[in-house]
Amino acid sequence: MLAIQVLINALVLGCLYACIAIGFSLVWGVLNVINLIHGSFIVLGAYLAWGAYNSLGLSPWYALLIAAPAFFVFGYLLQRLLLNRVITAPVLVTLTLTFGLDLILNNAMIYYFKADYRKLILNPPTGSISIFDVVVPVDRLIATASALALTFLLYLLLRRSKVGRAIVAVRLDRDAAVLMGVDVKSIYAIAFGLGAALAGCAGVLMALIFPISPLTSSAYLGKAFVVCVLGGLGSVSGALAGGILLALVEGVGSVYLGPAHAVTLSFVLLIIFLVVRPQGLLGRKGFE
Amino acid sequence: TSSVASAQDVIRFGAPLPITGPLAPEAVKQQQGYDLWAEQANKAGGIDVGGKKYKVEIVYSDYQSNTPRSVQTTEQMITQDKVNFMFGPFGSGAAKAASTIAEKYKVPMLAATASSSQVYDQNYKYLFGTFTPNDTLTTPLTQLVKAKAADVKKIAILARNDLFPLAIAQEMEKSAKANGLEVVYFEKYAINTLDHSATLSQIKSLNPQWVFVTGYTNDLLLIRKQMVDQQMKAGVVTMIAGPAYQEFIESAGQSAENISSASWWHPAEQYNGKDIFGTTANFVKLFKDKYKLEPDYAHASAAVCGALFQMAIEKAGSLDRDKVRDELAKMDVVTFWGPVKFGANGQINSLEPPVFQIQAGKPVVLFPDAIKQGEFKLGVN
Amino acid sequence: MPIWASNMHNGTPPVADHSMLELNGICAGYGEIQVLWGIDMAVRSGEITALIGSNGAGKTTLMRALSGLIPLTSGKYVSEGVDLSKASAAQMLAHGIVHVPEGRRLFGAMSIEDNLLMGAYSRSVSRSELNRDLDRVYTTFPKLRERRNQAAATLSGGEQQMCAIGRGLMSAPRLLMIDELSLGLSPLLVEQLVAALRQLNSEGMSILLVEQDVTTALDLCHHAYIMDMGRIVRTGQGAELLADPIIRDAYLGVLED
Amino acid sequence: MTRTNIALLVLITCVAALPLFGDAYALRLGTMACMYAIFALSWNIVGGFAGYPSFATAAFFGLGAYTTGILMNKGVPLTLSLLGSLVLCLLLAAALGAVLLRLRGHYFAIASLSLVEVFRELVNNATDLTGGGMGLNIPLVSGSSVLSDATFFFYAMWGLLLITALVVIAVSMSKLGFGLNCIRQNETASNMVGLNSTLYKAIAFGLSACFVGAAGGLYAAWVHYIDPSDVFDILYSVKPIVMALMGGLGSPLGVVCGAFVYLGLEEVVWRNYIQIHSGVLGVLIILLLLFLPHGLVSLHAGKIWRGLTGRKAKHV
Amino acid sequence: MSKPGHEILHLSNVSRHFSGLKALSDVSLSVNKGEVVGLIGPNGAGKTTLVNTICGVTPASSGVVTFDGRDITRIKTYQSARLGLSRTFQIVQPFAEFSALDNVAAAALFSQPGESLKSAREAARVHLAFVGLDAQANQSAATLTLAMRKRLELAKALAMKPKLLFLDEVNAGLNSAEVERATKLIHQLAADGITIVMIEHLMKVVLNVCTRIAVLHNGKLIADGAPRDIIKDPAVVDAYLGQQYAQRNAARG
Ligand SMILES: Nc1ncnc2c1ncn2[C@@H]1O[C@H](COP(=O)(O)OP(=O)(O)OP(=O)(O)O)[C@@H](O)[C@H]1O
Ligand SMILES: Nc1ncnc2c1ncn2[C@@H]1O[C@H](COP(=O)(O)OP(=O)(O)OP(=O)(O)O)[C@@H](O)[C@H]1O
Ligand SMILES: [Mg+2]
Ligand SMILES: [Mg+2]
Repeated sequence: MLAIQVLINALVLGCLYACIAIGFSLVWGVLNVINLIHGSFIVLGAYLAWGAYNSLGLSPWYALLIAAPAFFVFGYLLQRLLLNRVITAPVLVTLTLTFGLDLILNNAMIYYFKADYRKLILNPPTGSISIFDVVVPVDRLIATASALALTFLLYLLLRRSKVGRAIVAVRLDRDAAVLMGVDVKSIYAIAFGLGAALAGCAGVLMALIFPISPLTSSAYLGKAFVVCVLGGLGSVSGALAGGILLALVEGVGSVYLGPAHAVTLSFVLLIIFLVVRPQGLLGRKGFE
Repeated sequence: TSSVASAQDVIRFGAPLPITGPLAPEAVKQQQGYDLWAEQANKAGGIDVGGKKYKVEIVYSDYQSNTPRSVQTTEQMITQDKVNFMFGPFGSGAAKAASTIAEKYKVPMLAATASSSQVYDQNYKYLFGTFTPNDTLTTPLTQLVKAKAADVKKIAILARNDLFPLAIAQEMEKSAKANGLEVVYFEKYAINTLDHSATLSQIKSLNPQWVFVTGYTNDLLLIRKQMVDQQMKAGVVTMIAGPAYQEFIESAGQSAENISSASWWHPAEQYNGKDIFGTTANFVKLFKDKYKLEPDYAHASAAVCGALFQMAIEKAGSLDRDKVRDELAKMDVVTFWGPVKFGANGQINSLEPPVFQIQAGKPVVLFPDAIKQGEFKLGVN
Repeated sequence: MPIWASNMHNGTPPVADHSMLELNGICAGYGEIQVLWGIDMAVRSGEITALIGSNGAGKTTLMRALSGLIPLTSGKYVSEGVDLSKASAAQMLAHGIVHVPEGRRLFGAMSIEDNLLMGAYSRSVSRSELNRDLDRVYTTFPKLRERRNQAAATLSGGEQQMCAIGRGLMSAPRLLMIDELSLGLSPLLVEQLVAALRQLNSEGMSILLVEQDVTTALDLCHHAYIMDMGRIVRTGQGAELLADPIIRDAYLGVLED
Repeated sequence: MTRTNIALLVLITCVAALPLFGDAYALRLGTMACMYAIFALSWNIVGGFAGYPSFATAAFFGLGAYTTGILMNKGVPLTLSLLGSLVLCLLLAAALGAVLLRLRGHYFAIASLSLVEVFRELVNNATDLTGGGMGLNIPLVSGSSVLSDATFFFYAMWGLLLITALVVIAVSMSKLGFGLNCIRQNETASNMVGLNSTLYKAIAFGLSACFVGAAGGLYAAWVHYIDPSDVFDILYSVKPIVMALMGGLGSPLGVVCGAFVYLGLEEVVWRNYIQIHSGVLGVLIILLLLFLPHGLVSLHAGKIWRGLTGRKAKHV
Repeated sequence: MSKPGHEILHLSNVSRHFSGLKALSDVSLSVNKGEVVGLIGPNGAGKTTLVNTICGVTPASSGVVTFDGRDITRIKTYQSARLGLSRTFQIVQPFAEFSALDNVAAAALFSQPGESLKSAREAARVHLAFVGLDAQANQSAATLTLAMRKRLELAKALAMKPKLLFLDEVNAGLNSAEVERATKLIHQLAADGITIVMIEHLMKVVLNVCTRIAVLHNGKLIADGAPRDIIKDPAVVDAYLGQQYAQRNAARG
């Protein structure tokens, strides 16, 4: 019974992890930028959901509809006005730039929201479903479903749309993409905006489940890293696979080795993956 | 850092705070406590040093929840900002690290939030602390549970892998074993753990009647929520320090019901102190007026640290650090915080920390009997 | 029905002496280094024009300037009456000028098919039309169809060249500029490519190509320009230049095949 | 020796005069500055010369700190303990490097970053040896006065910086440095010309870890108390990179200047903007990256103008 | 020139797959000291892969490679370079930030044990002059034209003092006059005793310099023999040369 419960927990959690990671993966895979501000975006999204619920009485499902465009515009502008200036610079420069941005955003959130933890409590609470002895919280189920839907939407966008192809093309060879008539700057901005929008939506969903504080941003970022590598950079379905794998490892690890070792285990797994299979679970060979 | 008044009639206190980083919420509490005291002291004209009144000035700095920074800022305050006395940084780890600096410069340091005996076992002369050792929290708890819930046989302990939460969990393990309870689960969770569902499922499968969890407020909120999600029930659920904090009670809402805890102080206490705040009730009132919220032990400890410095200085009649240190070492006085007397290692040994439980959304004191407000209730759903 | 006619003038071959490109005193370079020193040149509609010259003459640079990858420092660049001196790469493309760059520049991790579709990026056409065009590329280069889902980076040199040209064709160009047409291609494939280009040209597409194999180039083209040190040093009909002893000396060498 | 390397040694020599002017606090800052300069210089071996963006500084810093801490608790004298940290970090990093440095770019960055996490959790869970989350006390070298203590640790750190700088300069002029340079530009080609890139990278990684480890050991002895989340703080990995970028990637003089300037900025901001210092620091980092993309070393040349206008030769 | 029995390179049943794709299958080939072997075949036939397999870049999935009597099937790239195997890259691989001189110096420095940076640079000058790049010695490799980079590749390969030299399309992108110059260089190298395996699509070069031609098609060796015979081989004409070429060739006699 415990085994089944842990398995179910991991599946649900894995989808949430995927949701956390997917925007990060997109920006990394496409722009070749390790976006350190991602964690703070998620937290900002969570605050948005919290604020909308507590002061406007708006349920998180509507908050999703606000968060997506708002974060898209925010991300778009950030890329257009700032990141685009250094996008051709080496990896470390963009990384440091997002580090600086994260310092600012995180500090601003601490200043404005204070560092203490908030919690979005739905009224009435959604409760849990239990089948035999296996329990699944409803809010997690809903968040999982939304995460899957978002993931699928992104997958369609990248795979089927022209913009999606352009996004990938730009990432692979900027100058060749210019030759194809792609407006590189706006593609970058769109990709970053998408990443931000996904982070914002992830934040809204996380608000249902985790306490909200600017300080959790690094935990989100850490998960995003691991999931992204396990699953394969820039790969949407990979993020899902990576998320579930990570959640499974953590769950099983914490039952058999103790929760403190679960984190170690996940990072060891990460290193092993990097060394033996850098393209990740579903990443395609030949990337980078 | 602070506006410098004419240096003559000011006493400067250094207070390193973790204003940013993971401990930031704690910084707010400490600062509120210190500020309230400084405001009261200055309202009364200042601290009386041999007939002359000195205004209180507190120099704050941010050590970013980073222990080395707390050491650095302590040294900076002593040598650059020329503070007369020091408050300790938050928590046991940083207090321990920073106390070496205070010791080197022979500056008295009052630590408001350091309880682990490892902080004091260095036998420093200039370090004092207002938290009793951790076992003074776990022993009365265990005894209470033993007395009121005889059928509690199995306990599961889950602790954050961090100095204070881990130390208190280890004390709990000891006192559980000493009282004949079976510890069916004892594990630490890593500091940045985002999800506890696997751990909780495992604990649930072990059917403990008592679940004991330590951690910071966010950890405890998360764990509590996941316990509810997993439909985990137990006779007794204890969380340290969560329920001592108003924000835990508010955020946990209905799910906080019947959760027990222990802490070094509780606003329901009724001491009649000789310090600037006088009675506990007066402190609570002043605090509520200023901040519009219920004080918890972290607020109170910070404030009492200020009040203790004030008493020691006034008694010494001098700003001489060694004289003030000697007064602190000799101190034996009742305050709104309780009776204060420091042991040879500098840690307070005169307190009897209260045990309490959330009932109908309010913390209700169960122990000691002198300030008892209600009966222990079993069953947490 | 012309094969690559998606945006051509209603199928009627354009007037032969109408200029596809007219360059007047074009100068360009990289940063402080000037490479092109006043290029005058005309590419006539419906013709194949060849650009030859020794290594480092500036042929690639000229192509980059013409496709908007590097800016002109001075000079006038007109195409069919439209002034393109300041136009961006996207505007050039919209005008129907397409560049197959030296070194292929494929999107390495993308499949061949996605690469080809990228070629059609700036066109707004229906999916079925795209599929039809894809089919035509695959007919021209059957090897590509065979490998349509393989990542471009793992193709052999020659396969990459085919893919690059295919991608250029997908943009439905009116002027196709190819840098180093036969570079690394097997004789059989060069043969096939030359035939394909002739076919495209006969359907009305103008072509500007850079080719090191002077015999092949002069044989294929209507008109040729010879470049040296960033300047045009000679121009004429292909056959006429092929017969010119100075040209033979400088570019043909004595190796016989 | 090149002019900039001589300038670097002169700069380091000047720093040695600090105890003549400063009080104990200034010495503490000086010690920190030397420590970060060691980090930045060390990072530069693998990040600047070989082009592998390593985030492992914190891992070896923490490892060094714990090694010395544990050894000193067992009664081993400071110098021997430091040597222990140095050798352990050298060997372990070289071994890990041989495996991890097969990864490139971002992948390597992540792997090195995870090293920090893994080391931290290992130390955290080896409670018997390290005290785990409870931290580790390192015995006070008692009897000395505040100032002499501060001076001692300052010179110890300074000495380590000098050694690091000399080694880095030696590397930059040697076959090893040339080889690392090749690896950065084109690893396939490097192998093809007979360069054993695995060996070179392992050596580079080892060198970039050993002085960091020794600095960690010195740090532990200096602060007397360490705990896992402090010494395995990811910021120890990030800051040297920011410093190196600020100073100018690949140039030893540049990265040391970067370290000093960064710490100076951080100190000023930290003191003056209590509530918003990290935000202000963020703004400064961004401004520097935007307006001085090639670092402080580019200041002397006429490159500033290019940096400002962003006009660069565009190569397709 | 070839002395039978003096075999320098031997491949027996070498295969290489790339996840399902069989880029080389059962290739057996031997090269004698002093030979200039032309390796031709349609695009994607596996020629570059063959060189990569021999040099250890993409080790063989199965089969055995011996060089100078030594099994080098599983050898590391850098070791093969030190043994005297060197090659040029079809897609050029310069050290982009280095000057042309340092590019060649790197090759000299790392391929020979005990070489110092100074002597490596001296040697590099000689090789640069040999390929006619002396004027560009101090120019950074990134700014060289493609043809120059090809010559730089050659200079690097030569600086490694090879016993066996693989030339992967060094003539591609050169005009006829330049090809002629390059051909002379290759003749000279062969005369100096370096064994050469050249991949080339320019048949006139192949016919001009090679003593033997091997033909790959779909990863298989379909012909191996004297140039005269190879160009008449119907399988080769079909797969590679094309009817037009054959006709022209026949017309010429
Ligand atoms: N990115 C660049 N930066 C600076 N100079 C360059 C750059 N690219 C090319 N050059 C220089 O410009 C000149 C012309 O180069 P270009 O590539 O246009 O010649 P090309 O005629 O195409 O030669 P090839 O036949 O070798 O391709 C050369 O001298 C070359 O060194
Ligand atoms: N890393 C790889 N992954 C997958 N397939 C590959 C890889 N490398 C080469 N191939 C495939 O192996 C086949 C042989 O490629 P190779 O580069 O050896 O051809 P080639 O004979 O050199 O052709 P060309 O004359 O065009 O250079 C090609 O079909 C190519 O797509
Ligand atoms: Mg060219
Ligand atoms: Mg090839």
